Amino acid sequence: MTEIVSLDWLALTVFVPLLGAVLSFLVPRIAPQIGLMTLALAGLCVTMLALQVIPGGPVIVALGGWGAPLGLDLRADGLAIIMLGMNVLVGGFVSLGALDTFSARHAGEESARMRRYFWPLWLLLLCGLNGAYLSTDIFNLYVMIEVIALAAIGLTVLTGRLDAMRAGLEYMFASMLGALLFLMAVGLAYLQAGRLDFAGLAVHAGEPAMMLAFALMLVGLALKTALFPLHFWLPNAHASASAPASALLSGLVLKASLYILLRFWVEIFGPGERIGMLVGAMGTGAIIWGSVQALRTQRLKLLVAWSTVAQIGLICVAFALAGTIGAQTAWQGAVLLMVAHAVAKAAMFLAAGRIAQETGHDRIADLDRSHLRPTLAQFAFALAAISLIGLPPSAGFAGKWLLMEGAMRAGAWIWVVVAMAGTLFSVAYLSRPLIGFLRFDRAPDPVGEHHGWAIADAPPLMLAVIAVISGLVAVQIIGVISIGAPFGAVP
Amino acid sequence: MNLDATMPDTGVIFGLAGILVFGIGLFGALSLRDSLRRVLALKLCGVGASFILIVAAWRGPGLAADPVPHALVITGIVVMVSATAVALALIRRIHSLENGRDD
Amino acid sequence: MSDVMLYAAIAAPLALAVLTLLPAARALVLRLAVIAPLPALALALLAPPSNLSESWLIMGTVIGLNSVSKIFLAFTAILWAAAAATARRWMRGDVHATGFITCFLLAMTGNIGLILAQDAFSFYALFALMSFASFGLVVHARSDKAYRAGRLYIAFVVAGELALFAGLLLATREAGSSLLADLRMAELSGLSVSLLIGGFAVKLGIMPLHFWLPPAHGAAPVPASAVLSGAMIKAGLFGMIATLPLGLHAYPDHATLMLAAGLVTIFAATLIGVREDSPKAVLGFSSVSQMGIVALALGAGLMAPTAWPALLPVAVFLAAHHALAKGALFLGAGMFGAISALRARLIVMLALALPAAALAGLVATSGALGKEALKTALEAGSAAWLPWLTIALSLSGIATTLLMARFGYTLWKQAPPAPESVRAQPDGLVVPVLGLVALSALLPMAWSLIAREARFAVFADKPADPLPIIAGMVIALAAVIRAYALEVGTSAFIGQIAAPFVTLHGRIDAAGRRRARDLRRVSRRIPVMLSQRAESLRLGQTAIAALVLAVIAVGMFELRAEEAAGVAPVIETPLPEE
Amino acid sequence: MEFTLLPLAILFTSLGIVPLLFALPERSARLRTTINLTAAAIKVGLVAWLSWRVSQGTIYGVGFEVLPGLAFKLQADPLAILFIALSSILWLITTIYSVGYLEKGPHRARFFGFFSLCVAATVGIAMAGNLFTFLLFYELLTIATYPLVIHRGTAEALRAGRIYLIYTLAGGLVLLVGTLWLWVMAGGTDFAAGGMMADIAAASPVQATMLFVVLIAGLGVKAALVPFHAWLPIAMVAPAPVSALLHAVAVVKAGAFGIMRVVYEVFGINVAVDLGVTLPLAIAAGITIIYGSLRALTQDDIKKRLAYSTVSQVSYITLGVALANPIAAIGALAHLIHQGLMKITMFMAAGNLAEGLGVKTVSGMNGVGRRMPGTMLAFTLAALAMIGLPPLAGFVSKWYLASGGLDAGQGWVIALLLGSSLLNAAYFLPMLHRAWFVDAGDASAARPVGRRIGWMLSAPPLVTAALVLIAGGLANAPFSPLEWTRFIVAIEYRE
Repeated sequence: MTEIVSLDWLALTVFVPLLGAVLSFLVPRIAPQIGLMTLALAGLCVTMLALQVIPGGPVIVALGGWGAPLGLDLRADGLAIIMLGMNVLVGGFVSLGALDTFSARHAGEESARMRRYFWPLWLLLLCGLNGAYLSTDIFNLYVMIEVIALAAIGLTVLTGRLDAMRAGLEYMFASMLGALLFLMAVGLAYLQAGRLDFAGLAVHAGEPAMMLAFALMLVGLALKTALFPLHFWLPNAHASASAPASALLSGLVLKASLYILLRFWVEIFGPGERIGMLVGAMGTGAIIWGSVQALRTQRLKLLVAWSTVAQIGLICVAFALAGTIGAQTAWQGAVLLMVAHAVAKAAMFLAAGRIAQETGHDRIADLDRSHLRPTLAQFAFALAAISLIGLPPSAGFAGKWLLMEGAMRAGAWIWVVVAMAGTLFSVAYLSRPLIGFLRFDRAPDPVGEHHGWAIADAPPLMLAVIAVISGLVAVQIIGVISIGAPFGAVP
Repeated sequence: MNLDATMPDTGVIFGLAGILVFGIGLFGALSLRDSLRRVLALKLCGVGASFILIVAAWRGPGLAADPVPHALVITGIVVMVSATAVALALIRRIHSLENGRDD
Repeated sequence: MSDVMLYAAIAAPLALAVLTLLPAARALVLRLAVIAPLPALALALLAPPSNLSESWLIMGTVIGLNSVSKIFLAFTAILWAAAAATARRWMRGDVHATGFITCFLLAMTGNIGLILAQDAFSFYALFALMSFASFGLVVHARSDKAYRAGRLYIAFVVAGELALFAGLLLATREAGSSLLADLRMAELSGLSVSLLIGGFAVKLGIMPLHFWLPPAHGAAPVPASAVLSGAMIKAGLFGMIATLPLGLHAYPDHATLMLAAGLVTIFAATLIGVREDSPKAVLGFSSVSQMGIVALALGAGLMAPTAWPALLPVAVFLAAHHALAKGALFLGAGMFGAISALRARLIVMLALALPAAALAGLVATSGALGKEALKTALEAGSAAWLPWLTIALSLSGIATTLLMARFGYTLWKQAPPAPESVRAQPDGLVVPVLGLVALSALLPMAWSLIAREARFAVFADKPADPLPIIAGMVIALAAVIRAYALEVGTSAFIGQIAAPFVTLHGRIDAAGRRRARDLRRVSRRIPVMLSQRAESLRLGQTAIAALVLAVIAVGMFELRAEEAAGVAPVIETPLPEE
Repeated sequence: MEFTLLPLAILFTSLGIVPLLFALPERSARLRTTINLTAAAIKVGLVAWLSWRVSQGTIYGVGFEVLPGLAFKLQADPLAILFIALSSILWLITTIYSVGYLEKGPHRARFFGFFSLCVAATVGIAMAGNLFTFLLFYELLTIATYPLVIHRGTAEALRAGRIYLIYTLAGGLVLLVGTLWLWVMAGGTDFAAGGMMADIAAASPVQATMLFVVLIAGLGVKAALVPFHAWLPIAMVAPAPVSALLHAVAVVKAGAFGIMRVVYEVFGINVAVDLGVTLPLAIAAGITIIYGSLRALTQDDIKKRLAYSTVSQVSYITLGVALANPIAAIGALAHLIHQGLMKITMFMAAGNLAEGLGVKTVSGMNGVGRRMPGTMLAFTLAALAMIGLPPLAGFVSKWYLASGGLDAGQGWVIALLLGSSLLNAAYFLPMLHRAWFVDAGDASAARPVGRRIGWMLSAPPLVTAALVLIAGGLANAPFSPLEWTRFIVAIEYRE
């Protein structure tokens, strides 16, 4: 089933963004144009790749002739296609949103710098993300997560404000530490197995040294994914960045490390049930702690950021089901949840940015005291909330459904309860801003509908709409995911 | 490639040293508060990790070393250098912002 | 032809009632109300018995006419016509005239309709229509007295309706048909008969279900009290005749109760009635007392089915007699209040003496005839009860006489106040009153053709039963509750019933709120505390190291366990294809 | 020729106009009204056609797979038609009423958008061909009604909205778990006459019982079964048309309808009886009936009294279903329609009183009959129907419920219904008494009158009151609710 195509879309998917990054850095004047063009091209690549993979099965390319066992194989199966599609889709809409956020209308040195650096960083990030989804050897992955981390930190500190800088530095430390743990694990794994590709490593799974490597990797990736209790860097970093940057950080960046963890879990290490329980417990902790903090926080963007912590926790519940009879379903649910969260969270951050832009602040308590109500942005926020809560017909619902189904099939009711608790929590904290949007008796002037509409509302709104209706095509998405049986054969 | 059978004593020493160095770096990164020191601690971690990779290049007496780990180590160093550079730039920027100077 | 008349009998008053929705038509409706019962009268007098069914209405309805209902329809229609004729005069200048005439017409529709109804659904519907519409008649004066009477009235009506609902439901299921004719042929269970009797006895005002009657009849305007007392009260009797399998099956327990209640009613109502000050209230109690006599007939019929063929015409006759006489008295009492000239008053008084005498059972009046017939008919029934009943009937003449005397006295002293407009022109009242008086006096002649069918039969005695005693206790208890409810006021009583629930709810609410408040306080404090603690201990950083160790520990433990079990580590998923 | 997409078309008439309504500027009221009414009228027409076809024996269904093995499935069976017909007719009437009610009010674009969405969700619930699809629309309904409940945007409205949201979303979540469990256990969620739980119930009755409890608990929140009822009286702060819709058509009915589907078409009535779950359900419904009425007695706020009355009345439906008897089922199904007609009349009338006269409490109702005769006539008819007087609609359903109770050997049902009727009378008759037979004091007569009540406000309650009369009076006529329910019950109890 596997084809090897010489010059092909697979490699281009990684290199087109890289090229775009370099170009936009060199010619900052037309950086937005380059950025959009790059995304369009990347979209084309992913589409063509998908057209190859969906009928024909997984595609493998040996980059520069360095095939397995030494590495630098790129491989695209259904799961990777979905993740790439998510990158391009979310990235595309965020780019459109960024056009407005970083447009020349906003004068000032700060704005100019942001305009200058946003596009190269973002395209570099895209390169890293795409690379991470296609890699099949662990060292390649190490490089990719470092690329992602550096670009992400750049995006975090793009505003140049002190709080962003501090948050960025904290993020930097966490990220470097995570990468180094990963690197250490790579070393140990190579020491043990002498190989770096997934298949080669999988043979040695279960040996003590591999266990050590796995432990390091798990912790490193958990740190990058901000899985409770290693989430400490996330809220400030995500909340202090500019809106499009937050959207990318929360929507896409976290998913890369989560994806890698998932791949390792399934394809290489296959750790036992107890470690799954440990990760599940961490996920539960994330749900509770993230929700509690989201309930307490006073700022809209922080709320959204804390909600990310909680949502990541929910996705990680799937790890607790690995190896059970419900694993297949749970993994599918986890992937759907990842995609749903990416789309919805990006929409939510963009919408939050628009709200802050229109009302001039993002204090939750004062949302209802303003007579300015950017209705469309608020609407987008609400739609995104629907998907995050997991109400039908959103993709979030489909994902949650599958996750809970997996838990139920495995007879693990505790995880059903956890998922339910997560849902209720998300209703509780996400309804806080919604109540602010909808309360009118404290506004000094009459509140009119259709206020604060701008073309910049389109990207978050589109993303939110996609998030809400994409649950209707969940079965197609799952069909694509299953290509190449990333989670093992159907039992 | 059994750990016990094929690894000569020097290899074990190197490996343990690598782990030790990594551990020290990790401890530092976790326990120190000053930004600059934490960067340095992280660098130490990096060195430890490189140690391990270099050990992995040993294929036995008289055999040529495996070139792959060397390539990896070099890549790792490049990555670490750029990461360190970014970290230092950030620290400096924060310092100047905190002290009210914008340079 | 008779189909059209059947429809017209019900449709005429209903159409007029609907017409009152148009403000322009209201004066006209008041004027035309008198012709509303005329189609029914024509039907009663002219049409042959017939049936007409409409399967699509409600759940299948049949309306029609038989020999018993013809008589009921006739006197009911006459009474309504007379009342309607005076209504226009009484309502002149009244701000609530529209409301009155609407309720009046609706009640008329119900009363005429229920007599024509041949199935349970339409019967129940029209019975309810009559009862509920009459509420508007009772509270028409909008005085405290009227409201009190209205509250009492509606409470009994609702209770009665509910009993009827259950009774009809059970009865139709036992009979397997919703036709009243089938109900009469079926062997109904004791429960459904009790419910039906209960429901109808409320309307009939048999003690102890009479409480509503005197106040309501007293509070209603004159034309309304005439129909309430004359026509509508008979609906109770008609209902029992129409639904119960009288003459087929014996219900001795019910009969005992009924006879006892009837006996009590006759005398107790008189005793209470003579202490009343208002002539209309006295008349009300007289109605109660008279219905006690009717109850005797019913009770005897329930006890001895064989006696029923003899009793039925008597009961119908008594109903007609009482309807005409009482209607004449009520309307006349009103008219008396409206005139001031002494001569005119004396004339009216004299005229009213006729129906009063009839009620008291003076020789050659309809009352005397009725009582005699009843005595004769009763002989066919229970031998054990017979002496008592005979004595009671004889004594009831004395009692009624007393009551009528009291009526005359109170009427002369304090006639019901009539509005100025009526006082100015009492002429419109004369024809209806005198017409009813005349009809009441002439009733025996018209009747002699019918009431000649009494036959004897032997009835075996049954041992005494504890049921009457239990019933008495229940009645006493109900009276206590009712007295209490009256004392504290209805709304307060309802409040007291609901109080435990409200308190419970309030307590749960308060506890919930307290719990929620505590929880909120704690939930606010814990995260802050945890955050501070986490920050001061740099838990996030420490967790990294802890996690590394934890994962290794768990992993090693699992490896060890697997090795111990002799199983090689298993990779859950197959290798990706090369 | 068959037009198999008819169910989708009916769904689309209300769903398709939602974006349009949101996008319309606030001031283009005329266009909005035109769109609303046209869509509502088209829908009534389509539903009429659909019911004709279905009565001829055609069953429409469309579906596509959403999750592996799980389909989004719409199916227009007779039971669905019953609910769709109710919602489409009342939607038309309520739309007219809302246009009049919200004349010049704020946020109309939003209001009508969500209003349409709400109706779309109701139609979806009605036509859902499996529990999964039902769940989708059940949640959509929650989302769509929340903005309507808090439409006024006051602190009180938001508090009510929060409670509403907590209850309904929690209920939805429980239903989700139930659906999921059903799917995992039975491998399907399709509605089919006779159900699909027979084997499972035989194999593991405990699990099946637990599943039943979970499903009913999830649905019971919207059906306002005690103790899940608390949101309903609080949610009455919503504008009158919303309350009307919530109480009569959409939310509580969705719960009751769901209970019907679960009992009849997921478990199957025989299986449910064998499991022994119907009697407890009937008792729960009975408790709700009495409790709601008792609470209604002491409420002075008109809408609150009506709300508690809804708590009580909706459980008639549950009771009829739980009695597991065809006659009672006829009563339950007919009551679904009848209660809708009665309660929508009362809420619209209450809205008119509040808007036109500023009367919001029972104690302030003195003499309103004279000042608003049409509205109060409608209210009176509906109230008498609630008490169960013939020939009004409430009598018919009560009669069948009581008969069914007898057939099922549950004599207490009659006592229960009588008690409920008595309580209904105890809280409705005083209102009628005040309205018609007590004169307004001078103070209230001199009080400035609210805004003028145009025909758009006064006609709808009269129309629905007329429907109450017709549904009861012509209960035996073809295509009456009662006839249709007999048709359905014949299907559900075919075995």
